[in-house]
Order: sequence, then C-alpha cells, then structure tokens
Amino acid sequence: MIPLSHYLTLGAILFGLSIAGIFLNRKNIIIILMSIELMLLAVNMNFVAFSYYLGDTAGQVFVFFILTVAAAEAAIGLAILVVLFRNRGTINVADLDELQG
Amino acid sequence: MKLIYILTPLAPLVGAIAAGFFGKQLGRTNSHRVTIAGVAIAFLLSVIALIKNIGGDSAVFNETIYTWMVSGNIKFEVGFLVDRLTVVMMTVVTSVSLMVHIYTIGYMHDDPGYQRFFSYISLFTFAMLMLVMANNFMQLFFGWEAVGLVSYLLIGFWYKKPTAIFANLKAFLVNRVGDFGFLLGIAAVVMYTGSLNYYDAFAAAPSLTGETMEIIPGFAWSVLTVTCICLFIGAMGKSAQIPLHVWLPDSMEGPTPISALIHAATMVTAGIFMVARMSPLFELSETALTFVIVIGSLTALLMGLIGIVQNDIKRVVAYSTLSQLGYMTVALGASAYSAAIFHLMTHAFFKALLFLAAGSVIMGMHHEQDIRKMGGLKKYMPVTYWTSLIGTLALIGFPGFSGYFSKDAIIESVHASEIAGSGFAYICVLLGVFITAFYSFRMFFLVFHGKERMDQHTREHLHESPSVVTVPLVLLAIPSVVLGALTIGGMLFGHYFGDSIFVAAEHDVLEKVGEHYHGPLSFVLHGFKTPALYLALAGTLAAWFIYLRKPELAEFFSSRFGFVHRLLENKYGFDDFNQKVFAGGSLKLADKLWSVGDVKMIDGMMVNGSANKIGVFSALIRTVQSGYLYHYAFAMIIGLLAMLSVFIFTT
Amino acid sequence: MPILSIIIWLTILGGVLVLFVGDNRCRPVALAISVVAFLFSLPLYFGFDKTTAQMQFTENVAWLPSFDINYALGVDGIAMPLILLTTFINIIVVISAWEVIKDKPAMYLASFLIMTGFMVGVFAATDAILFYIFFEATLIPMFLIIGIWGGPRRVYATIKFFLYTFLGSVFMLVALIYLYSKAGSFSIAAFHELPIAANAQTLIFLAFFVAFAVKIPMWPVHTWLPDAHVEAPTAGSAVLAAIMLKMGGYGFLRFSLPVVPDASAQLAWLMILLSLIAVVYIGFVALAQSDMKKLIAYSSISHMGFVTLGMFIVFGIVTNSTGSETTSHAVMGVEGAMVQMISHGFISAAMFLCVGVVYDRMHSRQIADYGGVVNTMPVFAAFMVFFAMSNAGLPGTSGFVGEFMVILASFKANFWFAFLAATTLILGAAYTLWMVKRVIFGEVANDNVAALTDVNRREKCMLAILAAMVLFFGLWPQPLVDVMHASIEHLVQHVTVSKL
Amino acid sequence: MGFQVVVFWIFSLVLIGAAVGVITTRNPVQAALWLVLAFFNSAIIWMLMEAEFLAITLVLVYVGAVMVLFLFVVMMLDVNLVPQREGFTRYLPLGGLIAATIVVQMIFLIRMRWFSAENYPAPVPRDADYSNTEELGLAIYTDYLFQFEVAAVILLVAIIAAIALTMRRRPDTKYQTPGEQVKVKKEDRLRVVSMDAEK
Amino acid sequence: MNNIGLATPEIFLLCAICVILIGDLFVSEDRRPYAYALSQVSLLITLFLTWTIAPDSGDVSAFSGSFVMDKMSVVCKSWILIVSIGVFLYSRDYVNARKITNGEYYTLALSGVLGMMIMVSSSTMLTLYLGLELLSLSLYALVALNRKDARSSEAAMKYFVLGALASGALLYGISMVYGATGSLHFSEIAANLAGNENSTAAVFGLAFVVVGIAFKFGAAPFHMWVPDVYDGAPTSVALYISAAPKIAAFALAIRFLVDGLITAHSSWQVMLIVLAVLSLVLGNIIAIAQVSFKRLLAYSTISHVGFILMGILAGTNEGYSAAMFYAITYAITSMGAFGILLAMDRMGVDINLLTDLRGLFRRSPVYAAVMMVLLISMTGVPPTVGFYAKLAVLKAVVSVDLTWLAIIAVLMSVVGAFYYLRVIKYMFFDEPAEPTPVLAAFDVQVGLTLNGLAVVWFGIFPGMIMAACVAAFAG
Repeated sequence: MIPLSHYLTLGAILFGLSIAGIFLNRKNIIIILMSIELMLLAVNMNFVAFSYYLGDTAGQVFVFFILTVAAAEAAIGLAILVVLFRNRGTINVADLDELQG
Repeated sequence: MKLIYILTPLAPLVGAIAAGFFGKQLGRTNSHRVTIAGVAIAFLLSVIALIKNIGGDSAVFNETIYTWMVSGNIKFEVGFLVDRLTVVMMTVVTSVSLMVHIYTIGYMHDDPGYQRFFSYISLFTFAMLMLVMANNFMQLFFGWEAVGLVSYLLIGFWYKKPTAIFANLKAFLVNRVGDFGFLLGIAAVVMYTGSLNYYDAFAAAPSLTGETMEIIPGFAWSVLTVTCICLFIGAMGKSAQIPLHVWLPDSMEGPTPISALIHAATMVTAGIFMVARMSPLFELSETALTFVIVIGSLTALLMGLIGIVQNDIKRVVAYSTLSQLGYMTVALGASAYSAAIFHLMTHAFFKALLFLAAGSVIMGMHHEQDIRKMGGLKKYMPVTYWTSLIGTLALIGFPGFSGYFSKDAIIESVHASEIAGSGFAYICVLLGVFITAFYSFRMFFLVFHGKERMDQHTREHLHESPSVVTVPLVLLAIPSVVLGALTIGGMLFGHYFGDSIFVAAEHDVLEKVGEHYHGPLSFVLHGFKTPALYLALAGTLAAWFIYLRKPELAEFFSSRFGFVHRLLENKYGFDDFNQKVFAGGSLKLADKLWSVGDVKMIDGMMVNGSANKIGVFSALIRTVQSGYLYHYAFAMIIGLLAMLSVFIFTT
Repeated sequence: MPILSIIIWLTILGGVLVLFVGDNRCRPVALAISVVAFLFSLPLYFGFDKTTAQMQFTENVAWLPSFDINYALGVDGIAMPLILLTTFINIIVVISAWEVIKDKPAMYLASFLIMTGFMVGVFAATDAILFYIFFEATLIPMFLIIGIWGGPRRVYATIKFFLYTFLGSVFMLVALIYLYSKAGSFSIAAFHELPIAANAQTLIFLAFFVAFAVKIPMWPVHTWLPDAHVEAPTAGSAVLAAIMLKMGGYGFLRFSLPVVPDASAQLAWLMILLSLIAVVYIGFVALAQSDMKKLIAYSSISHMGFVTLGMFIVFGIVTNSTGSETTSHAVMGVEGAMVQMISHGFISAAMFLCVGVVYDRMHSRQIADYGGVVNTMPVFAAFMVFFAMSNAGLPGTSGFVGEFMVILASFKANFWFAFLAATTLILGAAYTLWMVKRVIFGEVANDNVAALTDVNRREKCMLAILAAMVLFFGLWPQPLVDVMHASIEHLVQHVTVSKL
Repeated sequence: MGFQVVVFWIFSLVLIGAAVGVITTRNPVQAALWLVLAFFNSAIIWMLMEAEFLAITLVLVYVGAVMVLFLFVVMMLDVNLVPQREGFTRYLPLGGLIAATIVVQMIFLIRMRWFSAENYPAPVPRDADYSNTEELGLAIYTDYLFQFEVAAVILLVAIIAAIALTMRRRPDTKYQTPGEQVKVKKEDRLRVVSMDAEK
Repeated sequence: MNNIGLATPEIFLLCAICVILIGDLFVSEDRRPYAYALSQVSLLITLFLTWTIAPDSGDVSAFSGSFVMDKMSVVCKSWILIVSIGVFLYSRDYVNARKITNGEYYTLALSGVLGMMIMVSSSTMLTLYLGLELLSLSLYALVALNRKDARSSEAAMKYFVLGALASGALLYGISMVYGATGSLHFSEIAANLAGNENSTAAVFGLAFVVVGIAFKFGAAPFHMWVPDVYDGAPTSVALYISAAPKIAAFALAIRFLVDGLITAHSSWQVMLIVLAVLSLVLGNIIAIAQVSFKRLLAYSTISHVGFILMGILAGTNEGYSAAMFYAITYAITSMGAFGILLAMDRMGVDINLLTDLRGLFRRSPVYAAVMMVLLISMTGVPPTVGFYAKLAVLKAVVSVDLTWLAIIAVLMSVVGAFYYLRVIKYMFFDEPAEPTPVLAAFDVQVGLTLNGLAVVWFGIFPGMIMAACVAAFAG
C-alpha cells in the first residue's frame, strides 16, 4: 500500500517545480501561468490524498472548488495577458519593467 | 536711621531714573539739577552718618530691607550694614561723586548726551553706595556688577568712537573675569558657611580653618584659602591688579576726565574696600594674604614704570592710579587694612584732583591730550597749575601732604609685616616711590613748564577753565593737603574702624607701627629717617633734570635702553598677549568649535550624515524593486523559505 | 471652575475662531483671546496654595477608558509659573505679529494660539499620555510657522526641527508605555511611586533623556535649534526659545528625576557633563556666529545648560552635605533651574523680538550689515543693551537669579562644576556684548542703517512689558521662588530616596 | 496492492517529468502539451485514491477547457517563439538551490512521524457501488451550498472581467443601423444655401 | 441550512451587483450615473442590513457553520462598507473622466466588497479561500480595467502572477492544515490541535498560510506587488486596494492565526516579527527615495502593515483589537490621501508625482489642510487618530515584553516622518506651478473634509472605534 507521505512528497515536488518555474522563467508569461496551474495541481494532490486517508469528503469538495477558481483565474489571467499584449506587443517577462523602484 | 540709609542710595537712583527716562522732558538744566540734588542728598546723609559714627554713636546698623528670595535654607536679602568702614566709604563716594556732578556741568556742556551722562553718573553713585552699604554678599555682588555696568556705559559713552566701544567691551570682559572668581568665592562662602550675610559668614569662618577641599584630586586645599583667593580675584578685576589691570588704561576713552575719575577714584577702590570688608576671612589664610601682597607689589612697581613712558596726560594719571592701587593692595596683604582704606581715601581726593586738573588742561588744550604738545601752561592756567602741583606732591608723598601719611603708613606696615612676600613687597614699594615721583613730575614739568610746544591756534585760545571746573579743583585741593594729617591718628592708630575690620593679633602690623606714633608732626619728622622720602625727592630731581634741564637726555635714554623702553611702551605685552591669546585664541577656538564641532561633526556627520546615509541606502535598496516579475517572485520564495525555516527552528 | 481646561481650550478654539474670522479682522480677535487667556491664568497664581506640593486646580475626566487614559490636569509649583509664562508670552507674540505678518495673518495667529493651548496642556497634564499628546502636538503648529513664514532655508530648518524632536519623543512614548505596563496606569503620579529595577531605570532614563535633551536642547543634540531659530519668523523664535525649550526642562523635572531617581543619580555625571559642555562649548560657538539670531539661539542653548545643571547636581550636593542642609542646597539648585527657565523665557523672547524689530526694517540678520544702530534708533538701542545685559546675567535682571543660584549650588557638588558654569559670566558677556558692540554701537555703518526708524508704539510697548518683567524678577524673585518651593522641596526629597 | 504501487510510481514519475517539461521547454505550445500530460497522469493517480469524479473533472475542465484556452491564447497572440534561455541558466544555480531547499524542508517535515502510516492508516477500499460523484454532489448541495454560490459568483466575476478586459469595439469599425437609415430626412443630408450672384 | 437570513447583507449585495450588471445593458452609452448611484445606495442598504441583523450577543453561524456572524465580523464589515462608500465617492469623477467602462467597474468593485464581506464572516478555510479569491480576482480585473494604459496592464499582470503564487502557497498551507487536523472549520482545527501535543510538526502549513496572509497585507518581503500596483493601477483602484482590503486582510489573519492556529502562536509570532520588522524597515526607508506620490503611499502602506502585524503578533486580545483599530483607521486615512489625489485630477491627467502637489496650500488651503492632517496621522503625531493606532499597538507589544520591537517601530516611524513631512513641504512651503484652485464636486469636497475631520475627531475621541474593537475581542 502506498503511504500518505508518498502522495505528499509528490505534491511537494510538484509545488517546488512550479515555484521554480515561476521565478526561473524570464521570457514567457504564458509558461508562468502554466506553472501556476501546476502549483494548484500539487495542492489538489495533497487535498485528494488527505481526503482519501482521512475518509473525509471535505478535501475533495475543496479540490472541486479549487478547480472552479482555477478556471476563473486562468480566464482572468489570460485576459490580462491579452490586454498586456495589445498594449505592449510583447509578453516577455523581462520587458515588464516600466514600473520599478 | 534706617530711613536715612535707605534714602542715601535711593536719592541718586531717583535722579538717575529721572534724567535717564525723562531727560528729554526735563531738559538739560533740570536734569542736572535733579541728579545733583540726588547726589547732594546722598552726600549730606553720608556726612550725617559719618558724624553720628564718629560722634560716639558707633552702634552698627545691620538690617534687612527686604527679602529678595529664600531658597533652601539660604536667605537672599537686601540689607544695609553701616559701620565705620561703611561711612568712610559712603562719604568718599558721595563727595567725589558730587564733585564730578558739578564738574560735569561745565565739562559736558556741549555734549548731546548731557542728560544721559548725568543719569549714568547718578546711577553709578547709587550702585557704588549699594556696594559699600551691603550687609551680604549678594548685594555686594549686585553693586559690584552694577558699577561694572555703569562703567561699561560710561566708557562707551561716545558710542561712535571705535576705540571707546572697544575699550568698554574690554573693561566689561576683564571685569567679568574678576567677577568670575568673585562669584566662585561667594559660592564658597555660602556653601561652607551657609549664609550670605557678612556677620553670619564671618562668625562661621573660624570653624572652617581646618577644613580642606580637593580641587585637584589628591591635593587638599584649605577652603578658606580658596575662598579668599577667589574673592581676591574679584578684587583684582575691579581694582585693576596685574594681570587684570589691562582695562583701566583703556577706560580713559570715556569722556575725560569724568568717567576716568570714577574709574580712578571710586569704582576701582571697590576691590580694596571689599578685601577690607572681608578681613575676617582673609585674616584666617596666610596664603591668601601672601597672594594679595605679591600681586599688589607687582602692580605697584610695574604699573608705575609704564607711567614713565606714557605721553597721554590721562594715561599717565591712569597708570599712577594703577600703581597706587597696588600700594593699597600691598597694605591689604600686610594686614594693614586701615592703611589701605586710609590711602584709598586720601588717594580719592588727590587723584580726583589730578584728574580734574588733567581734564582742565585738556579742555584748555582743545582736547589735546599729548603732553609732548604742551608745555609752559603755568602762565595760562594758574589755578590748574597750583592745584596740580598740590595733587602731584600729595601723590609722590611729599611730607605733610595727605598722600605722604597714607603712603608712608603703608611702607612702614610692609616693613613691619612678617608675612611671606613682605620683603619683596617692601623693595617694590620703595622703588615705587622713586618711580612715582619721577613720572609725576615728568608730566608736571612737561605740561606746565618748559617750552610751549602747542600750535599757534591752540596757544591763542589758551585760557583758564571756567569756575565750575576750577572750584572743584580748589575744593579737592584742600583735602589733598590736610586730610592725611587730620585723620591719620584716628584712622590708623585710633582704632577708628573698631570691629568693622578684623586683624589677627599676629598680623597686626599697624599696632607695631603705631608704637612709634606720636601725632602727625612726629610722623612727618620720622619720615626724614626713612628711605622713602629721599627716594621721592630723588625721583623729582631726576625728572627735573631730565625733562627740564637736559631734554636730550630723555631721547638718549630711550634710545640707549630701547629694549626697556619698548617693553614699557608695550606695557609688558599684556595687551598684545591678551589680544592674541585670549581674544584671538577664543575667537579661533570658537570658530573651530563651530565650524568643526557643530557644522562638520554634529550636523555634517551625525545629523545630515545619517539622513544622507538613509537616503543613499534608500536609493540603493530601492533598486531591489527592479520591476522584474521574477525578482518579485524570487523575493516571495525567499520569504517562504524564511517562514519555513522559522517554523522548523521554533518547533 | 476648570481653569486649566478653560485656558487650554479657550486658546485652541480661539485659534480656530481666528481662522474663521479672516485675515482682516483676525488681529484684535487674537489679541483679545490671548489677553483673556492670560487673565484666566492669573487665578492660578493668586489662588495657589504655596504650602503644599500637591497638584492643584485638578481636573480628572475618564477620557479613553479602553486605553486607561484620563483627561487629567493639575498644576503644582513647577508647572504653574510655566503656564503663566506661556500665556504671557502669547500676548507678546500676538502683538509682535501685528503689522509684520502680511501673508495669511489669520492662520499665523491661529497657529500661535493653538500652540499656546497645547503648550499649556503640556505643563498642565498629569496624565502621561495626555502630556505626550500635547508635547507632540506642539510640533505641528511650529512646523508650519517655520515652514510657511520662515526664512530662505525654512524647509531644511523646519524638517530638521520636526524630525529631531519627533525622534526624541518617540522614545519617551515607548518608555511611557513600558511604565504603564508596570504601573497599570498612565497617571504620572503613579509612575512616581512605581518601584523599578536598576536596568529598566537606566533604559527609561535614556529614553526620557533623548526626548527632553533634544527639546531643551543639550549638546550634542542641539543643532536643530540654531537652524530653527534662524529661519523661524520672529514670534516663532520667541515662542520656541521662551516656552518650547522649557518643555524639555519641565520634562526632566516631571519625569526623569522623580520616575527614575536611581538612574538619574547614576547618570547625573553625564547630564552634568553635557550641561557644562553646553555652557562652555556652546558659549564659544556663540562667539563665532555672524548671524544675530543664531547667536541668540546658541546663547539659549548655553543658558539651558544651567537648567539641566541645576537639576542634576542634586545628587552631588546630597552626597556632599550633611544634616539640615542636605536638601536645602539641592533645592536651591533645582529652584535655580526653574528660575532660569522662567527668566530665560522673558529674556530670550525679548532678544528675538529685538532682532525681529531690526529685521523687519533691514531684512538682514547678519551682524555685519549693522553698526551704529543707536544713532538712528536710540530707544531700541536702550532696550537692546538692557536685554543684552540681562542675557549676560547682570544682577538686578532676572537673568542673574537662576545662574547665581545654580552656580552657588553647584559649588557644593563640585568646585569644577561651579568653575565651568561660572565661565558663562565671561563667555555670556563676551558673545552678547560683542554683538551689541557691532550692531548697536559705532558710527552709522551704511545707508540702510541711516534710514532706520526707531521703534514704534507697538514695539515699544511689547519690549517695555518684557523689560519690566525682567527687571521685576531680577529685583524681587521671591514671588516666583515662593510658589515653587514646596513642590521642589518635595521633589528633591522624593528623588533622594532610592526606588530599588 | 503491488499493482497500485507500480501504477503510482510510474505515473508519478511521468507526472514529475511532465512538470519538468512544462517549466523547461522553450515553446509555450509544447509546455501546454506537457501540462496536459501532467494532468492526465495526476488524474490517474487520483483514481488510485478513489476520487473518480475529480479525476474526470480534471481532465474535462482542465484539458478540455483551460488548456484549450491557453493554446488559443498562445496562437492568438502570435508571440515570437524564439525564446532565449540564457537567463534561465544564469539564475538556475541559485534559484534551483532555493527551490530545492524548500522542497527538502517540506519533505523533511512530511517525512516526520506525524504523517506516518500509524497516524494515517490506509483506508479500507470502498464498495463497488460507491459513487464518489453522488457523495460529492450531496456535500456540495447541502453543507457547501454557500461556498457553491460563492464559486458561482467567482465565475461570474471571471466572465465579466474577461469580457470587460478583452472585448473591443473598434472606433473605426463601421456599422449599419437600418433604423437610422430609414429615419433619415432630406434636411439632414442636404443644405440649400442661397448666395448672391458672383460679380 | 438554517439561518440563511444571517447572510442577508451579502445576498442583497449580490442581487445589487446583478441589477447593476443587467441594468448596464439598458442604459445609453454616454453617461451612466445610475451605476454609481445604485452602488452607493446598495452599499448603504448593505450597511444598514449588517447592523440590523447583527446579533446582540455571542456568535451566530449559518450554512452548516461555514458562515459566522460575530462581533468582529460586524465591525469589520461595517468599516469595509463605510470605507467603500467613501472610495466610490472619491473615485466617481476619476472613473468618469477616463471612461473606464462604468457598469463593469462598479460590478467588479462591488464584487470585491462582497468578497471581503465573505472573508470576514467565514468560519471555514474554504469560505475564506473563496472570499479571498473573489476579492483578488475582482482586484486583478480592476487594476487592468484601464485597458489602454500599458502601465495598468503591467501592474495587473504582476499582481496577478504574484497573487496566484501567494494563493497557491496559501492553498498548500490550507491543505496541510486540513490534513493535520481533518477539518476545514477553524473552531475544530483549534480544538483538534489543542488536544494534540505533538501535532505541531503537522501544521507546517502555517508557514504557507502566513505567506498568503502576508501577501494580502503587502508585508515585506511579499510586498513587491504593492508599489507597482499602486503606481500602475488607475488611482481610483489604488485607492480601493489601499483601503478596505487591509481590514479584510486583518480578518484573514485573525481567522487563520487566532481562530484556527492559536496553538502555534509561538511559531507565527516569530514569523510575524520577521515580517513586521522587514515591513517597517523596508517600507519606510524605500519610501524616502520616491518621487511618485502613489508609490510613496504604497511604501508607507507597507510600513503601516508592519504595525498591524505587530498588533496581531502580540497574541493577546489587546493586540488584536489594537491591530483592528490600526487597520480601520489606516483605511480611513489612506482613503483620504488618495481621495485628494483624485480630487486634484484634471480631465484624465493623472496626479502622481510629489511635485504635482506643490503649492496645494496656496491653491486650495482646505485640501492641503486635510492632506496634512492625514499625513500627520500616518506619521503618528497626536492629536490624530494615527497616534492612537500606534499607541495601542505599541502598548500591546510592550505588554508582551517585546519592547525592542516597539523601539524599532518608533524609530522607523521617525524615518517615516521624513517623507510625510516632505509631502507637507511640497504642499505648504512651495509655490504652486499653476495657481488654479482644485475643483472637485461638492459631495467630494464634503466627503474629504469629513474625512479629515474624522481623523482629528477620532484622534481626540478614539474611544468610539476603540470600544468596538475591544468588544470584538472581549471574552
């Protein structure tokens, strides 16, 4: 049988990869958005695992809502991306430096 | 009696206020009337007090007028102590002052500051009376400073004259140096005796003889010595003793010779009076007495020497004043307080006489003060000439003149004194006699005899001064001649001062001198057996020979002994030294402290420095906010890492 | 009748009223308010019970129960004279601004009135937070007064002023809160009775020290003062010197000494050292000034050195004394400090107003631009010389009294304290009279001086009132010392008892 | 049981690989596809934990909708797909170290006794007729009704926001409004001006 | 399912949002003051409803315990609504001038308010998360709403990415807390942890939760979005973000840390100390170098967050109420400061640089005076409310023997005083570039004046707010 900690470790690794993706990526915002999705996946993994091992539906319900929110978030994020691209003609992360100091 | 004593100082004060604040409304004549009336009242009251005192009713008046302040256990009061010492001083002060007032009418006749001047001199009289009549240290200090203030105002009376306003600042500051010591002395008295009142403090003083204090760690100093020396520093300032004498010659910048007179005849004697008043303290410390006698003898000798090379008529008189003050101080140091007061009194009159005479000469010469441009004035100004001669003879101690008695008493006292330093002092005062005679007659001859060196215009207008000038001269000449003979018996040897001056038995030199005293005449005769008289005559002859017979000799000496001459002309370099080291040094130090300490260190480095540092730091860490998303995210991740680490470490 | 509240709120609300009255009619209104406020403060003196050290005219209203803060007012012999001084100077200030301030006079006068209310509050508060509130609140009007009506470098000066004093006072705030956490009350009286451990005392002392040392100001945290004084308008300088500095001295008396007596005793050497540096060092620095206001500002610092000296020699005196004089001389030191504060209030205000008088005419504060003013302004010159003399501590003027007492008392603590303190006799005279010499005396220096007109009635009246006060307290300080005696004696006895 | 372990290991390794792919690939389209792969894998892992409904939702919602949206945007924006990654390698050591430290700390904490099998024993497998969907549905519409409504509002906000941000009415676009055209009168279009004759 | 009535204010607000949204379709393009009016009316009604249904005593919950109405939530909601009314008032003309699509603007803004209300009333982690997301998503959209402005969209992008990262971290924390305690309800979490000695290791989710909270507050080092967003977002949105969400963030922190994880107090106290000190130092010091007023306010916000955190980390009821007081009064103050910036706005030209404030005193003394009062309040000088806020926090911190922290805080507020004074300097001591007075609508003038007066009034009588704050945490 697979112990809980395996799932949690898997979640932790995914989480770590996603944050690495966010701050190591210097070029493309879309990939950053994807990293965020990956992070939520890691969290979901945790919730599902806990839900399973605790025998409690609450965790799964939480995942359900996270999925909903994630979809909404993706929509808004991409909308902002589109607006940004229209204004700037680029989605290069390194070009977003007009606001600083 | 109380009313009399209150009125005495108040009368001149009222005059001063009237002339000072309402001078414009009163007009010139009324102003001088008011002030003279005030001083005249004071004079009359003083005389009444004097007569009462001499006339057997020697009950000491010692009462508080009002309580100035009470703080802690210490009462600060304003009150009068009138004893025999006081009445003498009161009389001297008011009489000289009255003369000055009268004389001023003539001397300042055309001055626009006429009322102001009367106000000042009346105020001075008030302050001086407060000083001498005080029964406590605080009031003494008040009068002390108040006369300083008036002297400041008087020296700078002609405020447009750069030298005058330089001199008055100098006078005030040098006096302040003295006051500095004086105040510390007062503080010592108050703190160790617990009272500001003379009698209480004197009563407590003997118990302090054994007490010591450590000013420099490891060295125990007698409290009384410290106290007395501190007090004497005050006297040095006011009575112009070396090295605090430097203000006095400069103070001649005031309207001559009125303010000079005040400085010479009355105010400067405050220090002498004060030490005499403090005799119960000084008597307890031989060290302090030695200090006093050494300072006094140095002043007496060195200042007289400078008088030889001065060419300004006022300055010669001024240096003679310094020298005479030295004599008085020597007397104090020798515990001959009565002799000091006695000399103070006689000196007040004959020096006033000399100053007024000098003033008369100056007026006649159209405000020319250089004696090299005078000569042969005898025939133009006979009254002035004869009164001057009397004054000069009194000054050099010609037998029979008042100065003779007082000076000789001092010399004898010093001779009899066994205090450390008295031997040195004796030599100094003897030499001083010769020098005094020399410079006094040098001036006298140069002014009144010999060739007429003034220009044509001046000569044509030369005439005797008006009677407001000459009358005081004559009036002053009388006591200059007779006062000494009349009062020596009572004052010196008749225990006139009684309890107001305390002399320890082992110091009582006047007692010793008095053993040989058998009346003024024998005192005069006795003078022929002492070197002093011959030295005085020698000085006179030398002056006559050098300045009248062979004027070229003067040239010869001054070129032959150029070094000495220069030294004397530079007044031993005191002025230069002060100017360079104290004035210049202070300014330089001030400038450094300000520009380096305040501006650079505190403001530059600490205040603005830290502000700038923060600003620089701010601009620097501002760049952390680079605008790059990944940097922001990175910061957050670091934060997350920190939070995790905190968690791990705290659990 | 809640006299203290009436004074405080009369001036504050009066200030607001002046703001609404408008620029044209603000002057008489402001004068009326300040006079009424002064009249209201007179009962404090005449109804004062001199025999007790207790707080009098007390008021106590629960203000913020959730903070344990009370609106508690009261005066003792230490606070009362300062309140009178404040309301008195306020009148002078209003007079001084009469025709001089042309830009937004209503706001100017309102600032002063409001500030007066705050300053009275500082001296009247018996609740620590209330004290702090008033203490800090005074910064704002002064900040604006310097910043809006000040000279060319006003911005630097006013920000420096604000930050300096703010920096000091925040430490005090922490100390007050700490004391509250131990005493469970913000009442100052409770702080006085609170036993505190040695280390905590030291820290609290330092916190108070920073606050009050900046305010008073002591070397080396004094550099805001010359700048602020120089740039402030005349009345601003006057109030700053006359009253605001006193808040520091008052703070030492009200907080540092009684709340942490052991730390005060332990660190008295530091305070004395800094005080003497203030007297000597600052005396020299004043000598180097070429700007009249700066010179007077430095002289203020130097004179304030006597205030702190007088307060902190208490411990030295007590160790050196025996028997009945144990507290007596210490009391004299503290009373000297108090007298010095009051007297300096008159003299420094007068000095600044004098400079203001010529500044209004010449628009220069440089000593070098003047010379021979006496020729064209004889009455003014008389005042100036008089105030200069009192600044130099001439007996007969109030400037002498405090210094005299402090020097006397400090002799008991240590000869050298008295020695160094007494140098002010020389230095004070040197810088003041040297300035007088260069400004007042001499030939008319230039055409500008030649064109000067003498003081007008308003200025004459203002200076004469101050001169009368200076002279009065110089000739008879007893009424002043009388009222503070009981309180100070109580204070000295309190601080000589260890709290450990 | 052995089978489950094998499945877990295989799919979780692929999942990690896919995740690495997402963050390292140069091409956003490829990244999206890697992400799709990651989602599929995790769906299967969730199946292991009897979360069937969520597994299906993940695929439907994410792969079916969100990822398509991503790809759509990528295509629409037509961004220059020549990404240079010099920055990546330059900051990789430090960044990687930090990320690794966090992961190590997390795993350290996860591996502590608290999350061990004693505290979290493996649950008994459910019956075959257990409906994960039904249970979730019951929960969502009873206990989590409030949250469900809030989630709806969130979606509403997302819709409004997306439209408000991206919908463009180009000012230069010309529309015909037949109603206006019909209403037009001669006076609106034609103005008759009377002029003086030319001289 | 019972007690649905408890959520009446939220339900009403949601209905109002829908009405505004739909009404938008039927109103002509040019001017739509109705959206503004409706929003204000609905906020007022919501406020009224909040007060009417507020329980007299004790906590009342609804929706299976996922929604709670306690004293704290009533106070927080009231102030969120009051502040929002002011925010809407101040931003009206700005929004109109820029033709930022009106209906959507108000819909999104109201959604954000709804999100905040849900946050403060939530008693489970799930509700809290959803409320937070509702707020955040509205804010992301609002920041980007000025579509033609590149700076806005850049700010929105940064805000979005970092916000998503933060909520990811928060979610991870939630999952761990859930796993460790087996419940999403704060009360159960607390009960579960209290009876479980060695469960501390299990709540390492705490670290992640703190990250989420810190981000929402804008505490350093999770503050990096704050200046860029304040700077880039339309001023009206910056105003919005700076005011009410601080109260919501406070509620977020209290719900998680106090209601849920109080047993881990010793851990999160240290974390918050780190955050508070960093926020105080960085916020105040970097603010000095700013030339943009909005950025300056952003950094000042960061420093004030440090103070709010100090109150929370004290871990006592006194501290919580102090922090609450701070958050509320800061919201009022900050609102006014931005309000004046908005009032100075002239037909679409943003007022942003400090130099734009030059000579405001000569132009419009009242605004300058109000602004000065607000800045003085931020500095913490009496008699303004900012002083009491600081006093309360410092008191709380000192009473738990963290005096050194108080000293750092006051030192930093001295640094802070410098840049506030600089603003006052520009307004009062400098001459204006253009002498024209500031023209704002009458109601805005009244609002701003009241705002300034409130800061003084509550400075003299802070008891009114303070009593409510104390009561919220009493017993």
